[in-house]
Amino acid sequence: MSDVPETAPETASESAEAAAEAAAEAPESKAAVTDRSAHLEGAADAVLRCDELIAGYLPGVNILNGSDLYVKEGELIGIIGPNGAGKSTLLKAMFGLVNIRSGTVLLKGENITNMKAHALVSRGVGYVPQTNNVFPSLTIEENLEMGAFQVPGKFKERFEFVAELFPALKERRKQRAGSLSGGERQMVAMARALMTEPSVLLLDEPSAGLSPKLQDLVFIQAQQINKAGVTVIMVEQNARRCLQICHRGYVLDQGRNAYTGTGRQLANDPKVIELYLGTLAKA
Amino acid sequence: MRRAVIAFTAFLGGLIFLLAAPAQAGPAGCQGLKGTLKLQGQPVNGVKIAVTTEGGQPVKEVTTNAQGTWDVPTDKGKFKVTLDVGSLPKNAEVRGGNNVRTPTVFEGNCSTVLFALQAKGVAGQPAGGEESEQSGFWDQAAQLTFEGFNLGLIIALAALGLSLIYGTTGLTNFAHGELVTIGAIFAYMFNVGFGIHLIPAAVLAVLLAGLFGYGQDRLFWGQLRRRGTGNIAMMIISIGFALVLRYVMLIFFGGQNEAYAQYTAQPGMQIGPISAAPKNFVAMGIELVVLIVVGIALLRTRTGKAARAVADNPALAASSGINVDRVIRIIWTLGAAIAGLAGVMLGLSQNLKFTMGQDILLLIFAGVTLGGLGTAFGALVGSLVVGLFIQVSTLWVPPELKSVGALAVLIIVLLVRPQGILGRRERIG
Amino acid sequence: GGGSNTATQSSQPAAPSSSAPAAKGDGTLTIGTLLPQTGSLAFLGPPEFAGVDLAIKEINEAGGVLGKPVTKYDTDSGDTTTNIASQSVDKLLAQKADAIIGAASSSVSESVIDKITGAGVIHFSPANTSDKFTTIEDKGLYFRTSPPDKLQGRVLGDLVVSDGNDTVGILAMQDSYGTGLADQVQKTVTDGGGEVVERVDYDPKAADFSADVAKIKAKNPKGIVLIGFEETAKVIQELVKQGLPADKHKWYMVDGNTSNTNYVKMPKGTLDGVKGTIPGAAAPEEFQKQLLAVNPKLEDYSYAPESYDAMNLLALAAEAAKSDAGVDVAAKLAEVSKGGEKCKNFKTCVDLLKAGKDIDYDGVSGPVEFNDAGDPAVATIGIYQYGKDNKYATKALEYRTGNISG
Amino acid sequence: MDWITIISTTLKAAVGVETVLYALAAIGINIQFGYTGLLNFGQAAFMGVAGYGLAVTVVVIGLPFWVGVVVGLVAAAILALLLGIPTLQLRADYLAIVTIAAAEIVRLVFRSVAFKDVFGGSDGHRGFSDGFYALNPYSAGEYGFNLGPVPLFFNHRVLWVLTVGWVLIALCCVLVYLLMKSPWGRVLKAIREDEDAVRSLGKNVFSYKMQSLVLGGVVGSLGGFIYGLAYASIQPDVFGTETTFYAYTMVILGGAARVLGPVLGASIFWVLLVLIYNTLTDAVGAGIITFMDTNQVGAVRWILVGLGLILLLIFRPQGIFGDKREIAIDAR
Amino acid sequence: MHAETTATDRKAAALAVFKDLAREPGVPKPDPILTVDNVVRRFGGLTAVEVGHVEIQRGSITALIGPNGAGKTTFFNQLTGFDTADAGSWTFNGRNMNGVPAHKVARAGMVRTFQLTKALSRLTVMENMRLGAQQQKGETFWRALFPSMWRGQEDEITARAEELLERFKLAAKREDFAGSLSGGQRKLLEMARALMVQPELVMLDEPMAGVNPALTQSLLGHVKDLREQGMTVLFVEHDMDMVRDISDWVIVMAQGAVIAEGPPETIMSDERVIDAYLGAHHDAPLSDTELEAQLQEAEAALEAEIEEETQK
Ligand SMILES: Nc1ncnc2c1ncn2[C@@H]1O[C@H](COP(=O)(O)OP(=O)(O)OP(=O)(O)O)[C@@H](O)[C@H]1O
Ligand SMILES: Nc1ncnc2c1ncn2[C@@H]1O[C@H](COP(=O)(O)OP(=O)(O)OP(=O)(O)O)[C@@H](O)[C@H]1O
Ligand SMILES: [Mg+2]
Ligand SMILES: [Mg+2]
Repeated sequence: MSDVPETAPETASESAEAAAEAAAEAPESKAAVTDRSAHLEGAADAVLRCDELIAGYLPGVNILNGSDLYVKEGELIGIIGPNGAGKSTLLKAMFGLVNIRSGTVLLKGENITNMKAHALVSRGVGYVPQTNNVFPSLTIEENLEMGAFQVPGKFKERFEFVAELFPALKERRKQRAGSLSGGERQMVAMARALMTEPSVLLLDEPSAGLSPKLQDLVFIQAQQINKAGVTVIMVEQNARRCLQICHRGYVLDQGRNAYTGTGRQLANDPKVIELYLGTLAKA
Repeated sequence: MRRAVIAFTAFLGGLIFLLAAPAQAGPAGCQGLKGTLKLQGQPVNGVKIAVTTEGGQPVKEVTTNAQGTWDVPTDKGKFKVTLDVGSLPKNAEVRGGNNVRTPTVFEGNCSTVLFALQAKGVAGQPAGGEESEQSGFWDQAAQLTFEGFNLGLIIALAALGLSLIYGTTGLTNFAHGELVTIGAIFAYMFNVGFGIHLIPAAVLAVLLAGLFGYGQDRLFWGQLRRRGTGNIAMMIISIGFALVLRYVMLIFFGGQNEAYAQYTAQPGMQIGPISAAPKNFVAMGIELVVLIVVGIALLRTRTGKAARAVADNPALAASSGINVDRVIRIIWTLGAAIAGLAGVMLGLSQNLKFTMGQDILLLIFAGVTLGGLGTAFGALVGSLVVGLFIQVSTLWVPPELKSVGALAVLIIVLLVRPQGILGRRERIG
Repeated sequence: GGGSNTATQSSQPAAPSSSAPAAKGDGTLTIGTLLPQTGSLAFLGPPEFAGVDLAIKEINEAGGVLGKPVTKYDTDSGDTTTNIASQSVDKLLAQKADAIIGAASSSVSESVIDKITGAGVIHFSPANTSDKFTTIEDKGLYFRTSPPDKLQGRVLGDLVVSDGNDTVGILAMQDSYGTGLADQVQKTVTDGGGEVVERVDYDPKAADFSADVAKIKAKNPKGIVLIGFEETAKVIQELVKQGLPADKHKWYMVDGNTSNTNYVKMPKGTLDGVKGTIPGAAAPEEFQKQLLAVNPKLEDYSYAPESYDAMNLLALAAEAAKSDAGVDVAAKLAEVSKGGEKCKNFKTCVDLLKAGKDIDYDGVSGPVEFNDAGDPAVATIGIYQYGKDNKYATKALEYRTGNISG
Repeated sequence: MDWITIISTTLKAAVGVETVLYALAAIGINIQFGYTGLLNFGQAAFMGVAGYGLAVTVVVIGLPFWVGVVVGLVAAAILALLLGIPTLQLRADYLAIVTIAAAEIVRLVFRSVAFKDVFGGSDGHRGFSDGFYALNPYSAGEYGFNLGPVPLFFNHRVLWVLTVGWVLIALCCVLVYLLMKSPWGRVLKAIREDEDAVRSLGKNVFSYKMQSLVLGGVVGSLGGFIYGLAYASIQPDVFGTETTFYAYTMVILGGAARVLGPVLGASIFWVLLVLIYNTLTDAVGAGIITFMDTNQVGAVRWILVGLGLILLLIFRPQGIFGDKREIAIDAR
Repeated sequence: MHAETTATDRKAAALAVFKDLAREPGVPKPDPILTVDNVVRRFGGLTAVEVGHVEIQRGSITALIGPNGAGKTTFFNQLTGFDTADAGSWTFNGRNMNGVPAHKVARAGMVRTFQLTKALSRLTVMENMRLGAQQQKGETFWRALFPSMWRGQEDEITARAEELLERFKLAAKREDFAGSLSGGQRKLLEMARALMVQPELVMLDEPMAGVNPALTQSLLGHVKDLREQGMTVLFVEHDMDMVRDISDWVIVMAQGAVIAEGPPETIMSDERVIDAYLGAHHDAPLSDTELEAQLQEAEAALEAEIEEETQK
């Protein structure tokens, strides 16, 4: 993180904050924006935006049915939705891991539709997958080394950084990731993504399987990274928590945007609560 | 009945033959028994030899002449030839002690009868026999151990190539044997075709084999991966590909055995109990160095680790910024080059044939599996075990069954260590 | 037979005929070859095809058989690991072959002999040496020009003994050719007073032969008999490496591996003094030149003489029978091979036949005189010796002729 | 060019003896590999053990034909047990190498000089099929019909083998169909996907794998009988690894885990082999193709067969009957 | 809402059982279905599990919690026969279970799910479900050949599966391959499939990680129903809301050993548990001021870092 240009963090976080505030001040009635053009009003200066993505795995079956999404510099975006809504697919499509059938993805104005993942990494995009997110036959250390594959010189420094976040990893650096417990794997996955200092970070359920204490850590870390100027898109089933920290949120259902709005708006929208958040963890 | 008919025909054939006056028969008119007696290269004169029929009716008794020879013309049939031991020179005896022979004489041919003579009490001392037998066993064991390493290292080289490609792409490449062959044939092309000395020719061949690997991935396997072809389909495709390669080589190289222009039938040197040709040592040295360097490179270098990462999870590797296609291409290049080198080494120690790689493919697979799938040093260890067992097992089993010994060991080792010698168990849950 | 006329072909088998396909002479002698183009014996293919081709060339130049040129279809026998020989036979039978020349491998022949002879077609192998064929149920339609190696084994064994080798090691390829020959050599040597101290049957496909040679080395025999095909080159490398060179031990070879091309790359003198036996009464040189005219790329000549003789005998028998139908030809094969005026090639023989004479064809591979089992009854074995250049002299040391069965 | 012969031989190959025997081997593999995920690369050994069981019983021991068949079947089942008891605990790829090794051991022992008295060495055995042909209901002669100008005839012996063979294939297919539709088959398929999951649901994975291995081996061994009976002889090298590879190729060509996949695959394979070769030889013989000689035709045939396999699988990686969706599911 | 009331009754009953128990590791329960003694599992130098004595009360919902790497999954592996313990013994329903192979454990009525899901990819969701059913007639070779022998049972099983799928919101996917499910859907299928076994004791390894909260909530109702039917539930979970909502008893593991036991409320206020596992914010989501404070903290740290950097 230390190589972020000196002025960048301030401006970035400031603009993000401004955006968040502006959104928060918007009248309650616009809490859930479902109208596409209205949604895209803010997309003019987005770092990353997708337009009408249609994508899927099997021939003839579309999982994403024209979803839009944009994220501005320094923003933290949350994506929530029921299981199988296509959240992971959306992230994968943006990251070049699922074939996009129509629609475009722009990164800082550049068209990156269906671009290879490794090329995106060199453009500063990082990604933590939901499943299969470690290299089982590599040791923890080597996993992290792979995280820093394109910037091998930085490995030592970044390793110290993530080791401080997850001390368990440092102790076990020589253990093969395949023998780790579920939560330990999740830590490795998160740490691996943090090795590169991306400017845009895509997180797919980073807190799943972690102990409450570490969940806290992950959310705080996400915020902190974001503060440092990194644009974050986060998919979470720990939805309430996610909406709490994000600037804006999207609710995805059946491959389409069902609701969008600021995190707070969504978290308090009764429809969203009933359909997606549940009442178990009442704030 | 049938046999009788055959015998009769043979008899008729014989008659006809006799009538037809052999155009180019051997020593004309020779039909009977003959022999030469020699002791330490010198003819032995005056030894009495008695020939009787099988039933014991005496035919003739002769004495050897100054050249040590004797002969007795006979009818065809089985005879008993007895050497009169009493008539031998005092210092001589018949080797093995048996002075009776029972040869058969065939129509129109002489049968030679041999009584090997030796100086009394010189060779075959009863006490020493046991001992030399013993030391012979250990000499043979030492030689076979050496041969085991010799063969094992070649297999290891080929296995390393296979293991690299399997480990990185998950492709069970049945065309790998052909990659071995093709390396050998490239070297042959440079060596015999263009008249380049084998050493530079081998270097060129390995480079060309590497290029071939690169091209294969670039133009073929890579394209298939891009189409999302599954591993099973790819495996069958590799069988098809092996057929194509093998028979292209048959067309261009031919079905016969060939040798390189240099180093064929290089005489061996005796080193302790082992006799080996100098080329064996050089080859083994090269093999060992390549194996260790590549093994370490896989463990230590960035590309090596990236290769293992790609093997584990290509999508995640791409997400980490690894150019998966590039890594795979490097591995293909390297794997094919190493396979090519294995081919050159095999051709050097044996000969070249268009099926040479196919013939050792099973051993290659055995080596890779035995060591633990997808680990470089596993391939080395596994192949050495295979090589050693093939050779050393011949101390006890007939050589025609030597592969049986090695394969049986393979099965037994896998039963004790199902994950291979160097493999690791996977965690459940 | 005859496959050129498709019209008759399609109308012919309209109804199931009751008896085995009897005389179906159509005037053209149609020959099918079933020889290895692929597989582990692929190296035997080119010389065998060339032998047949050379014979057909000469036959057709001499006016063909029954006034018509011989028709020939070539097919691949593969090896035993693939079942393609059977399909090849199906094709040849569909094309109305009168006789099929092949296969090289005894095992392959065994797998198709029923099919071929069952169709009333002659099965004529130039290279089968397994003694099974002597007693096989073949309806009198199986023939071969390669002797079942009894004589060669005897000659070689006697040679080994007469050279004074009281201890002998045998390295034999493990198939019917190798083991059959080795058995005979072993018996002759033992009867003659030598001792076979070690006999190794090796798998010709083995990755290497060091263990096999080490076994021989342990017994340090005076004479070493090498029985096999071209893989002998590998065995020789190993012998030289393990310190059993030809100048210290006497090596003996057989027709399968006595070659003028296989060992030339070895250091000068490697094979100096090595003796080998080859069936056939003539020095092979002249014949090989003729073969090269047919196929300039030939490197090996194994079984070319036998193939050539097989073709000539078939043509002569057809002429003698005045029919091209398999059963008729088969009935005459023994007759033209023995008992009559000697002749050595198709032209002279056929002229004699036309003059109403009884002929006795003596071929390149030997006198070939068939017994009732369709095996050659008599053979001539030449003994050749290698020189310093690792080639054998074209003039044999001696020729021995004898009855194969003894 | 003799198109009539080419078409006739090709059509006959589509249902011929080779197709039958490979189809049976492939059906066995389909049970083991296609449905259960067991990489049995030793199918040739099952065929060989059956064939030799028959041959040795009849030729060496001198018992009647049907006893030989029983011995062969029992031998195949025993081989499956012997292989299965120790190896079914192994990971899939290890099972592959163990079975391939076992098959080679079996073949090498069959062809060895040491056991020549029993197994007949490299030339094997013959003369054990008389009992089978004695049951032949067809009287001697040629049977078939003309398809336009193309004659399609088999002689009585071949027809008898084909009749038995295709009946066996039909029976096996019905068996596979019934089994794989049932809960039993469901367990097999589940084992293919993840053994541990199946174990956690209370199924005895080992027992099912063993059943599958034995069943597949016994079905495959029928192919060995057909070989021995059709050729009236048996040779060890027929049962080499190549045979297993080709049988696998057929399974994948037709579509793994499809009832009729292996049968169609076998047919396609032999049609490919025969059609290509006969066209080539005729073209060379007739002087239409001049750039290769007789010695190269065999090689070119295999090159084209190889290319054919590659192309078929590139354009239909799931096989002829396969389901594209199944292939698209990432096995990882 | 009938189920709800009985469930609470049931819960009350369960809680009544636990009320008088001592809050200490290894405390004996009045009617244990599972008793574990001295189970040890080591990997090289690492002792993953070292459980002294634990009992699971029949008919209760027991939560097993603990930090990541505490050994919970490994503990499950030992109990269910998927791994062999280095030492120890355990009984299920009074029957000694060590060394019993996994499938027999399941048949005995003790079924587990996997944390990293094991969907049977190329079987449909429905087939996955059907596989779970026990004592199927059609699963023996000979009977499989006669569909009439198992048709009826199959229909029953299917009906039961339909019901569960409906509940787990997977009904729409019933004919899809399990391999095409999303991460959360796989979790759901894993649990639903285990329930098809109708075990006495179901052991769920993080069943709700990655499942949508709204759905989690409705599924908790189902789990409570299971207790209603007399089933015993032992589950691992990191979602404290869920633990608090449904569990009658909580066992805490850390570094392989059981460090605490007790009712949810007691456990969640246990200092050691908070320290090792829950962290400071376990009881409620962060309030805005807290968030603010945290951010401030982070920012300060960041600035300090940047400062350092520029000084270099
Ligand atoms: N590899 C695949 N092949 C085929 N279909 C798939 C694949 N992966 C996901 N799907 C389908 O795509 C849909 C969306 O999946 P996705 O993983 O994007 O969901 P999600 O929103 O991330 O859900 P969850 O919260 O459960 O992770 C699901 O219905 C699933 O069935
Ligand atoms: N096969 C193995 N080899 C080496 N270490 C192992 C192995 N299996 C588990 N471990 C270690 O044992 C410890 C316990 O793992 P376990 O999976 O039981 O943890 P857990 O409590 O389930 O954690 P989580 O909540 O993250 O799932 C971990 O530190 C893990 O790294
Ligand atoms: Mg997801
Ligand atoms: Mg766990």
